[in-house]
Amino acid sequence: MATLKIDDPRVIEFDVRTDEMLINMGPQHPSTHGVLRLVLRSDGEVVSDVEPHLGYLHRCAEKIGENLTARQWIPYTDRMDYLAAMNMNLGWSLVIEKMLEYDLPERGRHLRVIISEMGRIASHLVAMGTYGLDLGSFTPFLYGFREREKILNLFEEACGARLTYSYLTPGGATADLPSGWTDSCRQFLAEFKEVIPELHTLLTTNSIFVSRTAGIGVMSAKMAIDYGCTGPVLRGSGVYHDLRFHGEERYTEMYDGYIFDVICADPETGKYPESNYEFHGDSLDYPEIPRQAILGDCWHRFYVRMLEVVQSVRLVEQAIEKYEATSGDWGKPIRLIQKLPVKEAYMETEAPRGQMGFYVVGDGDSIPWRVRARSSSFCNLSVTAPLCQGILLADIPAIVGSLDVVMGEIDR
Amino acid sequence: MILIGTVSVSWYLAVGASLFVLGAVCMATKRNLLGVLMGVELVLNGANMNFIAFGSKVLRPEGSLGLDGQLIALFVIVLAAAEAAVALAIALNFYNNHNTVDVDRANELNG
Amino acid sequence: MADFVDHILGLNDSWFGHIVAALVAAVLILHVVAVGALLFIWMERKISGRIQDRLGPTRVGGKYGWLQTLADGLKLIAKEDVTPDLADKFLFKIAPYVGLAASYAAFIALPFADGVVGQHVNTAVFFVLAVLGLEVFSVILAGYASGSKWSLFGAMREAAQVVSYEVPLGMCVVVPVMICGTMNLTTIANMQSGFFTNWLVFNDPFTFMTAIIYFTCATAGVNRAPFDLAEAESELVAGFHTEYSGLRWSLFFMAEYSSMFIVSALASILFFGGPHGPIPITEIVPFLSSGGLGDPAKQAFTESEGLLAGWDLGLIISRIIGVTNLLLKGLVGVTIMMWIRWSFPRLRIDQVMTMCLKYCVPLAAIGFLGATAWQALDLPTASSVIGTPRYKHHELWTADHNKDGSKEETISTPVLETPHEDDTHAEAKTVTENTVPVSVLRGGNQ
Amino acid sequence: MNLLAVAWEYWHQSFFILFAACAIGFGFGVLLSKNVVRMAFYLVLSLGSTAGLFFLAGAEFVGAMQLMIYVGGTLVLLIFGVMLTAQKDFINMDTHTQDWILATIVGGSLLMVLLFAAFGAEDWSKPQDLTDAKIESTKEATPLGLALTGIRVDTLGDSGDAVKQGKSGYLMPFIIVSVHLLVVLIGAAYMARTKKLSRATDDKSSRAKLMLFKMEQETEQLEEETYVVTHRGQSALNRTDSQDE
Repeated sequence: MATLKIDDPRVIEFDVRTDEMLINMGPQHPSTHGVLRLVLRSDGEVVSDVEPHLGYLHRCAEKIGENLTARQWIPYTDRMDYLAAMNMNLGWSLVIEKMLEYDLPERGRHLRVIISEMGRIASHLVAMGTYGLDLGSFTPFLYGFREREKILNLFEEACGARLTYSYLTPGGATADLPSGWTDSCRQFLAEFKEVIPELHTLLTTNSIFVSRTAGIGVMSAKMAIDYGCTGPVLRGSGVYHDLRFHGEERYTEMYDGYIFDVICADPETGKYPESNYEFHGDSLDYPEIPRQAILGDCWHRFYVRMLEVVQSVRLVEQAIEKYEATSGDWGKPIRLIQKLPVKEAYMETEAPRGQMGFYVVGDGDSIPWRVRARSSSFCNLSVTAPLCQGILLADIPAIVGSLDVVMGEIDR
Repeated sequence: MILIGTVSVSWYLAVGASLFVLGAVCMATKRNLLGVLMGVELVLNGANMNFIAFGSKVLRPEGSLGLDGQLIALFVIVLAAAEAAVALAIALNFYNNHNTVDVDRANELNG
Repeated sequence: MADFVDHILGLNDSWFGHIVAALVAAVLILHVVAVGALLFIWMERKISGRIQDRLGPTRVGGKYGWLQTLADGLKLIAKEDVTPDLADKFLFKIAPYVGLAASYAAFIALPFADGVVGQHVNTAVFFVLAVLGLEVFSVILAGYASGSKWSLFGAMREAAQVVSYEVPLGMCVVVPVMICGTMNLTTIANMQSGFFTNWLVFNDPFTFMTAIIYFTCATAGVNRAPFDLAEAESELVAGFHTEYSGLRWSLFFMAEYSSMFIVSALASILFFGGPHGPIPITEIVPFLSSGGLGDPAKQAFTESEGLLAGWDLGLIISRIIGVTNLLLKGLVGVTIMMWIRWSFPRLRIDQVMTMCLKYCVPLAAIGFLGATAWQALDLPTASSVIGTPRYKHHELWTADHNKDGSKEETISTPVLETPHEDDTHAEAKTVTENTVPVSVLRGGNQ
Repeated sequence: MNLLAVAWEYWHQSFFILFAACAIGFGFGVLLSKNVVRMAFYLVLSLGSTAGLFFLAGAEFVGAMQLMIYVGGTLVLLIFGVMLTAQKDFINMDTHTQDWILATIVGGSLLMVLLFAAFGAEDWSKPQDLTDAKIESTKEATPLGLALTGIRVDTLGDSGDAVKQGKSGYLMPFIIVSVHLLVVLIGAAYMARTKKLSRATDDKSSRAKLMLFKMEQETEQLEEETYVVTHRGQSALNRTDSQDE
């Protein structure tokens, strides 16, 4: 356990000499996002050290994967990041396809963009809402869930499930989108665009919210890279890195022909890309960055998520056009007992919480010889301890919430 | 009950005396610095009771101190607050230096 | 009230009348605390539901879920009352009662209308604030006695919060006291009778500012979001009441909701006219005008037989209107607190202290000095600009409404400019005649 | 009911007995309790009961003041008690038996003397008929305030030279007490101040600035080391174009 040195600039002497105490935050605690357990070493309200303890949700998913065929394991990927199950399905499907050197038909490619970006919106909405909860504001949570419910309705229409979809499979998807689905989706997007400014008003620009998050939990670009942070956590520190651009060929070609921005501030100017995307003829202005905010703090991580939602909306709109324009096969799933070749494959995708990687080794049987997953939340959580030193107790939910971890994915 | 119909200044004084003695004994016996402080508060309170009783027009229609009693009681309350602030600052310093609030350990000035 | 009971029973100043009156007052106030809590919890649910785009309770008690709180109350009573092993058992058990007793006792001096008050206390403003301030003891004791570190955090935060909000709160309350020249809440309320322009909040810009600061600090004082740091559920699990369950837990909430009401009612009395409505309804309806009924009708009524014979119907009705008015104003205040709670995130403890000590204290000081200067320089007030005389209604009210033990304060402060120096101000007159400094204070009005 | 009637008839006495019993009883609680927090709790109740006695004696303003300042001051004691006892075991500070005996003897004799004095003067123990006494609105807040500014309203009728207006007030003590309070405030703050200034407090900077400082250091390091990170900063609108190139 790292301890503070006396000459550390964060050391603040207090008037009353007090003793440190150890406090258990979790595994049952309202703001640890599931069953995370943090052991705090605190002196009154000032927390000097935080040690995360994991494993309360461990279900041996990887080992189970070594006893099931590739398609049978799909439901287990659902249960990893249960808030963005579609993106988990996608990651596993892509790695198996890579192994089988299978090429997806055009229509299936656009379908996957629609579904995974909708999944990203749904996931970021929960992240936004629960972050509000962490800071003591209950209402944004329900606003976020109201919109998420609409997405879940659409998903339910497509695959019959509302949380664990098992929809995208190696080879494509279990079924094509039902007729009329794209129209409902367009309608949802139109409604959702109206809501985004509301969400910004509720949290992003609220002065109490800003004072609780701006300048808190500042993580430099170097630190973010050192700790292997990915996704919005990495981009919130000003590192321009998004697998949809910088990923493997097999993944990035999914987004060929799409126009969207990577949401990341320029570390020199501190500016985000201009909002050059039009909503109903008016360009949707991003809210201004508050004065107190420092690149890499909780506010920026939150902001990146909020702007990514807009980009996802933009992607889905394009994808619907392209999906409707192409005809033909959407990509049937592979056989349930599809034999895997004797080789290994690893691939990372840009899931809502960061880079989600799957590793699989085949031995010629239909059941993989080895299955491993690289969790995005796990790496993101690793910065908790260094970030939560010398802060106030109330900042811990703010920092942990801004990392947006899902324990199902961490413990697997 | 002997008191029926006979509440007089004396009874208020008796209560004040009891509080005063309780406070004094508290100051004498407590080893905890904060306990001593509480004893002081009780003593001041007991003294205050006398001022209020003598100043009360209800209890002493003739010859009451009038407003003077209440005014002095007010001053006592204000000064007690000031006293508590200083005493707590001393307690804090004492605790910082000795890591205890036991007054028996405060014997550094012994010759 | 005691007179009334005696009157009905045909007694004359009996102990029975006093005791019945005291019991009735106690039960009525208990209703404000208990039934009020039921209503407020229901309101909180409904309001939060509407704010969050959902319905709130809809089943228990019909379409609007009226009885949801009652059902919850039954559930809480039936729950096991757990006391942790590490708890200081005695303090743990007594702490909720301390809080409830404090917020209940504060109602004693709160006038619901002219003469409708549990016990007439001349320094009522001070009394209410002091007794309400005792409520923090329950939080601190509960936090300490629970034997849980989270509870202890809640207690320490509450203590830190108290020292920061009490100062500006006290300074804000001094402003109406200074303008009205009395600490008697009934008098302060009656000074604002008439049109809403007579309300102290519209007296001058400084009182307006002070009213806002008062409400902010009062929200902090009753532990409501965004200042609910003692129970901050996302940080401290549930803060000081983490270890409580069942009835004891619900007592904390009764205390919280009744103190929410009492600070709102206090705000309405100090700044928003108290029982007096935006329009002087008792003046407009001649039937209810301050002398009660018109002379012949009044005579007919007083000579009539029956329960209310000999009683001034106009007075009774105007009091009922006044009580309704005050309750409604209190409800508005409570609703605003709920609205704030469901809209904003929570502040951090250092931010609360910064806000209270660094911003509210200087602002309250400016408000106090400004309001004083406004009075001293005799600058125009809202009522003087519009032309509704402030004290006309006051005079009418004080004329003969002292039947029920609600005595007017007979000493008016010399600073206060009273247009009429009638006999109720005789003593003040002697002061001004006899002493030099007072006439200096009065700005040479003599 | 009969008892109630008697209690009401002699309500002043009843309440006096109630409050006095509470004040003394909780005073004993302070004395005998070993836990600092409980002591403080009993002290609050004792002081509160004393405030009740003040109300009974007709000193409304002082009673409210007692509740607000004294009891509020005890709050601080309570907090210190909690702070010091929550972690460490300071409860175990037993008084020596000889101290107890000595204190009881001295205290008992002092009490005897005081009680003797209290009931000794005939003028003081003259019973008053308080059956009809009510807690009247005694209008003392304004005279008290005026007295603090040097104007005595209540002694206007007196003719003595010493009680002439402007001479008999408490302006001077008031000013002295005010200055005293100010000095105490500064003194207490000085005594309880931070002894050792650390870099953080030297810097007069908020935590955010500290973190910024830390970040800057790290960015310097970052520039030294070679990390392959493409900072494009620009909008990625032309992704397809760049691929074409």
